Amino acid sequence: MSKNQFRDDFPILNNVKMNDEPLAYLDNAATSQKPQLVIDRISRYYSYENANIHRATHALALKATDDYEQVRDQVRHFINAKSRDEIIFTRSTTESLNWVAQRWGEAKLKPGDEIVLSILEHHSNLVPWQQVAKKTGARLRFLDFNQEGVIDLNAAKKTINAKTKIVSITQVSNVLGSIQPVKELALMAHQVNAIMIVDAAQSVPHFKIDVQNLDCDFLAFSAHKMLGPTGVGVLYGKSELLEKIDPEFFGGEMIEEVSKNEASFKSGALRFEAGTQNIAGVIAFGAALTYLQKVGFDKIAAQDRSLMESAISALQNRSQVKIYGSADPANHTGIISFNVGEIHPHDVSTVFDLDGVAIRAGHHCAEPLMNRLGVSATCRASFYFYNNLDDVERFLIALKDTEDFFNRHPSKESSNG
Amino acid sequence: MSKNQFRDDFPILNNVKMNDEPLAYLDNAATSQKPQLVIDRISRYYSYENANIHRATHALALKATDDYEQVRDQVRHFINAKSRDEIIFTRSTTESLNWVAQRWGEAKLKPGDEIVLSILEHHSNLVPWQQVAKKTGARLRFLDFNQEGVIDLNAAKKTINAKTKIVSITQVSNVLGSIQPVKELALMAHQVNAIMIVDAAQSVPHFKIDVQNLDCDFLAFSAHKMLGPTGVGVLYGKSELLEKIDPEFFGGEMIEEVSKNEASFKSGALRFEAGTQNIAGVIAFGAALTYLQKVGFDKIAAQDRSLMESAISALQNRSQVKIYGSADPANHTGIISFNVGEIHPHDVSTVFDLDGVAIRAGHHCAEPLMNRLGVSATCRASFYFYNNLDDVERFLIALKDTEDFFNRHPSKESSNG
Amino acid sequence: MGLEGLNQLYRQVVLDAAVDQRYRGQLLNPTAVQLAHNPNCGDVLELQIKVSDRHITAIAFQGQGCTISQASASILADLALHQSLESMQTRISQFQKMITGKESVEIDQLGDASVFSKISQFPTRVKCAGLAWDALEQMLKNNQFD
Amino acid sequence: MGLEGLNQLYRQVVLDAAVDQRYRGQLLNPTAVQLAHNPNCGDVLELQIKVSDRHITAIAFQGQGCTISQASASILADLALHQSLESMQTRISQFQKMITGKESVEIDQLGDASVFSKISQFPTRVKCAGLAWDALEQMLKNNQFD
Ligand SMILES: Cc1ncc(COP(=O)(O)O)c(C=O)c1O
Ligand SMILES: Cc1ncc(COP(=O)(O)O)c(C=O)c1O
Ligand code: FES
Ligand code: FES
Repeated sequence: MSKNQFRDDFPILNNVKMNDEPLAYLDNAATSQKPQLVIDRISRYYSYENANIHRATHALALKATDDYEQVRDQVRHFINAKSRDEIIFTRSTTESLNWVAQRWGEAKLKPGDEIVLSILEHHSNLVPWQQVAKKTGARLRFLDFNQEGVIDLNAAKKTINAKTKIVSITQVSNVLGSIQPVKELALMAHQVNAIMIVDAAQSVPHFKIDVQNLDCDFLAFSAHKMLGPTGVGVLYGKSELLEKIDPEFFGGEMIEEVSKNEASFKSGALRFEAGTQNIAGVIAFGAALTYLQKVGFDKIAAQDRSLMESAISALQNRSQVKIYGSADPANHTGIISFNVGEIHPHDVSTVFDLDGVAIRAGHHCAEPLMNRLGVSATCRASFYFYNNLDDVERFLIALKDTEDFFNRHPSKESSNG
Repeated sequence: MSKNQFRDDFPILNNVKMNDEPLAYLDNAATSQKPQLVIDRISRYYSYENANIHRATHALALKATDDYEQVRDQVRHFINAKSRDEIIFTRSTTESLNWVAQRWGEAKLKPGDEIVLSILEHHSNLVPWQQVAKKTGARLRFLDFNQEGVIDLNAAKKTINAKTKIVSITQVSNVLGSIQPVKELALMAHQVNAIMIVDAAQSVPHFKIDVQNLDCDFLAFSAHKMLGPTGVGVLYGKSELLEKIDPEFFGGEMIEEVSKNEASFKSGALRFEAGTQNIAGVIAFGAALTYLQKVGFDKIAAQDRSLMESAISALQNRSQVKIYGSADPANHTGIISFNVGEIHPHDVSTVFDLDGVAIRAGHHCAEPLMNRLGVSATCRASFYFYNNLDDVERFLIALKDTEDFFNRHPSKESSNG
Repeated sequence: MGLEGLNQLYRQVVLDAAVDQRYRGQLLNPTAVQLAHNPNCGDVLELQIKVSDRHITAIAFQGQGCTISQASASILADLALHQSLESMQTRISQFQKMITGKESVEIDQLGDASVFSKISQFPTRVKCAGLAWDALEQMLKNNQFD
Repeated sequence: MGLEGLNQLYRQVVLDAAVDQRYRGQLLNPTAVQLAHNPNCGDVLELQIKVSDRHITAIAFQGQGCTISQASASILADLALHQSLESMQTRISQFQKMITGKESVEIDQLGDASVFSKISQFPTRVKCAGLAWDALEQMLKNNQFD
């Protein structure tokens, strides 16, 4: 049916069957697939370039160090950070957020201080703050969202007040796909001298992020959701704030002193990366960024839009299907959460699975949001730019199979009732 | 010259030139090279099997989950842990040790308590304890070593006393290669109700570790030093102790309650692995373990021995060369640290580099040991089982080039004096 | 796979058992209570039993879950009622072997539960089918019942 | 590469400068002191200067390091003595461009320091050659000197 110029770059999309059906991969919000060139970059690294980095006294180690550090520059430009020292490599979004919570939160919060989150947060941006709150005596407050799945700024104005020290919000909901007004929230946070943290795990893969424009203080994301390898995350932090954080790891007074001057100028972020890093992962993430930039966010947004329009308009005609969040395809960022009548989401996802369509079912690590929606779980189909209208069609067929099967085979009781 | 049946499995050993010379890779203590089958395992994962793990509701995710969890079983058997729940995947040895220091150390230590380390420790097993000591008021005490580079057990008996709460020791020194009596130290630790932690980063790659036999409480190592990928570490911890540690991350009261019963039985270690893990890395680490077991520790020990004998006996005839640590090749575990007269180690390593021989020069993240040795840096050549006598010869040639060059081109002053 | 697979997985007896209300709810003064958690989906099931003279004299479960887990819990409850703890031990281990498909086993004492004999072909659902059984196994392990 | 490379890297003027004792040590009442750290090796170098009327009237360094870093510090010291801060600024930037080999540059004002013109071929040693120069650059940046 529809041609998609990028599919050929992804071996898994062309080679894999799931339950004897060609794979329709609609679980991109969990992790994206990887293009050949990312896979090749890892192979090349281990086949020809592998060495431990930093303190390099031979040519192999120096090249690996340079390649690794070059990705820091790439990430810097990708999100328009002011300086490469603002880019810290971590394992994942989860680690990035835990890191901020523990190193900034625990050090700065006092009893009575408030941390403002939203009811939409992924557990990764919730549990670390619960822990910090418990330890410091700070209090968590939650922003609610409107019919569009978007945080209500008027309510936010009341919640963010002089007691607020931290506002930490997801930029795109991993369940509803809705885009949150993090720039406006950053402004509110700064007006009361709080810091603004953005969980960008679901946004960075889909649209251009400019941290200077957002004026956020920290921002976290994961390579594996944007074509990169597993085990690599990023924490962006404003230099002024990072400088106030104790390094995890350093070697003696002299070096500490130096790091305040020249050494910290050249390797500011390094002091937070203790031990051997995921060197191959970071280097391959560089290849992923290069590829993503070649694709371009314009194309990605256009494809997101076209897939969302086609899927959502079809779903709106299905009386048994309930879509969560906005009715507007533009506010879904590739993500659709839904339920099919009273059928348990895991029964739904099993039908999809047997049809070769990979979706998720569950609470998506967002239990407070599930409670707010009044459900214990949803199905979630999440698309990326290499998905095409065929995938939408496969999705709709699986949905029809679900409805057909459970309508045709009702349980005796429910047919009685 | 000498045949080594394993070299062909490592692409980098056959394909790469460094400064126009074939690569003689003698920096294995920093990171090992990777066999083709480990590289292929990563490619295969990303090309055909990539999905996020746990909470799997489609077949692709379930297979990835099973493969990931199977490596936990492999690691368990590799070090003979009692249960798979005792194996936690981390990023690195450094992270494993920081984790224990923060989660066990910070929670259990009180002012006046003592932490016993050795003067041989890598910074990764020193700095975390310095931090914990600072936070808790506990005190660090250091064990010294003898001429063989081995911790003196008689002195240890005096240092480990009723105040001791933690003993944390490297099993093999990353500078001297000497093997430490961690089993005996574990016994001493337990006699005073302290826990025993082993930094096994340099030992696990070279000989069979049996955690039940050592009777250590925690043990840490890194995949990348034993043929595996970067970004994967292991923390072994006895179940009885892990159960007393708060999980980093969990989702609500009910799940916590469950995790004390059934769920914790099935996924004990999981509760410490928050966020998306280095899935490809762990799975490929499984391939590395399989390969290592095929090679066998007998062969590895024999090759270590033969290389050490040949290199050390040659070095002992070089009057300008000082070897640090034991004179006995059996107590070097593939590692030789040395200096050449008054020549700065970095000048030495540059000559080696230009000759295509990759060694390290510096303090090797062991500054207290450098102080103890009365030097600010050393050169270090570190071998693994795929090195051969050719590499030893290349090493000796580079050494001769170093001596020749700096003897032939003395600086005017030193020729005057 | 598609529809053919569906018919195998969701037999009528499964669909019916899933909505069977007889064992749903809580007991008054249960002898033992056990939660079981399916880490794949996050669903939690609570099983309660009353035991007298080492026989199960009452049984109930509650919790949310998929058709498979609910059906399996109903079928287990129906099977377990009035049975001795010892005989249930045997059945649990028969059932667990059957659903993982690792060895061919006797399933002569499993009654309706044998409807899950092919579930190992649906690996994402094996845990669902085993959930209630795991809970009972855990109960028998954790309690003395005397 | 081997010996040929060695001869290029360690010219006699480098070997001699490395043991030159004239600028080694500490000054009495320096106007500015700056540490520089080579993250590749961990070596640290301390540079001290006295400034009067925006000219460098005394200069000294101390610290351990390789032949290259020590030689480069000696050569820098010899070059900088009696020079104006402004002229050193120019030279530092010439030198930094030269050693990274990124652009071909005028090196007319570098004197003996031009012995490092080929060092970009030895990437592991570029930081060594630049260490003292980085320290001076940092000093000029961090201080007003008036
Ligand atoms: C003894 C020892 N401990 C710890 C480490 C740190 O290992 P990693 O960098 O993988 O965290 C090393 C590595 O050099 C080591 O040799
Ligand atoms: C909004 C959001 N935040 C955080 C995370 C956690 O990301 P990771 O598992 O890479 O740490 C996710 C991933 O599902 C997410 O969607
Ligand atoms: S999906 Fe949760 S128990 Fe089956
Ligand atoms: S090696 Fe340390 S400065 Fe050159």
